[in-house]
Amino acid sequence: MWHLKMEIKFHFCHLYVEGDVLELYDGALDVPKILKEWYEEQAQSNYGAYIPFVGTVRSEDGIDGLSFDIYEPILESWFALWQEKAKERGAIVKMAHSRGDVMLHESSYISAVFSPKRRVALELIDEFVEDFKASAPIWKYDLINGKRVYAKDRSTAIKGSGILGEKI
Amino acid sequence: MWHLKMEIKFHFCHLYVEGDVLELYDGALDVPKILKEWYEEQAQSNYGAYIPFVGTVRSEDGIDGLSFDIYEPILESWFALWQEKAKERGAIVKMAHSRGDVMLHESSYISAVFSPKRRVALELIDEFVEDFKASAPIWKYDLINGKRVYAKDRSTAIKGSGILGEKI
Amino acid sequence: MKMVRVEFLGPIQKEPIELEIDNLNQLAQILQQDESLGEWLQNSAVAVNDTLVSSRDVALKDGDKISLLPPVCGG
Amino acid sequence: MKMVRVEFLGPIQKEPIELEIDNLNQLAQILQQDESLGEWLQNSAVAVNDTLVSSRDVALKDGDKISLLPPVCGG
Repeated sequence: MWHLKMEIKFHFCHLYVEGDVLELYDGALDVPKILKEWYEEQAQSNYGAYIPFVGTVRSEDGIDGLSFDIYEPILESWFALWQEKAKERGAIVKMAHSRGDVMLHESSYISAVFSPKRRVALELIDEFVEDFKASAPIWKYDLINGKRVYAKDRSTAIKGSGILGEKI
Repeated sequence: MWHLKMEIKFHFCHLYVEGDVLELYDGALDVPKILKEWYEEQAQSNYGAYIPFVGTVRSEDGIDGLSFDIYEPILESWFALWQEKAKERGAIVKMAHSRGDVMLHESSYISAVFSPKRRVALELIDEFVEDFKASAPIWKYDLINGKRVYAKDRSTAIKGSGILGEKI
Repeated sequence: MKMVRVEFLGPIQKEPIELEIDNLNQLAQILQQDESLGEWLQNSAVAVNDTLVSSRDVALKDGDKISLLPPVCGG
Repeated sequence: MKMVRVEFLGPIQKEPIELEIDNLNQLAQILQQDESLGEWLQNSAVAVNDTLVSSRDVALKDGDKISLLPPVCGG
């Protein structure tokens, strides 16, 4: 019996649920294009507020850029929960993130909220971005002299971490 | 002696202070274009977070659209104060707004913050948008059957209003 | 007495007026007799030469511009 | 005993392993003997079949996938 191992890589994936969308790209994001596509997708949806949050790689500590690993199955279920939370408040969420290397002054991350109401949108984008930072299964590495160095000091243990480390 | 009264209307005006910008347009905003221009203007400024807030005209109460009057001298001084507040926190603010008529599902308003840090950006966009709503000298009218009806119930008296109404 | 110009902004449908007054107390007295202003005096902010003022305790100069700003709603 | 697969995500530089165990207590015992894991056991979250779990009180089935998720930093 033969074992055929196949790996298929998509340039990017779309996960659609009623306008909610999670997009993963190899390398830097085309920010103007994504902001425009999302705006136009919702043009007739009667949302009064659209707030994107764009994250861009800053030059600091002599890095050449950042690099990202993503664990997609759990990112998708995390995002699906946020779709539900947003829906309960009449809103939708969208997200785009880079895989692999993103150089200085390029962007690796966009989260966005569309909502009928201003207050909901302003509160939701804050909660969505903060929970993304604390929970989304994405690992960041500094690119320094061609090496990939785990950004340990800026990383956050996911809530509930450590259960395998507790002594028996 | 002759009195020559001239009125010059600009299609839009730019008020630049170190990347801060206030743009006023006749009619609806070209949102993708503005978001792209602002993003590209700051591409090399080493800001890690860019948060635009986009306001779009919602279909409700049978309106055909909205219309806006702006008193520019005080809008400019209000905006200049926000430039200072942003600068103290290492950030910059930008704003675009429509004059005149903006129809359903078109956008009339964008405020944006650029900041090195995520928390500053999330807090500043909230404060900037809320203070805009409470203080910016802009008057909104519903467009209903070709008429312009002041949106009195949704309007907010500017802080300190009423001093001419107090009895002597 | 100083010659000042009073402007009514936004939805206050009233043409600008020129007045000879010394201070905002006099302006309040004059405008409170104008029934066409209705509740605008109660809910409008006041700017002198495009700076908002928070009391009537302001001395006026010749050529000053006074603006009434009714309730706002940008966005 | 159930055959399960354990995967180490992100910066944990360790190949997946296959183990015969019944529960997460047994997994903890085995992994705590692996010095190459260092502090990863203390700061990693655990998912069973891509669902995060908050205690070791989880029964395992044949073919289950267990993932260790070290501290994250997206954006």
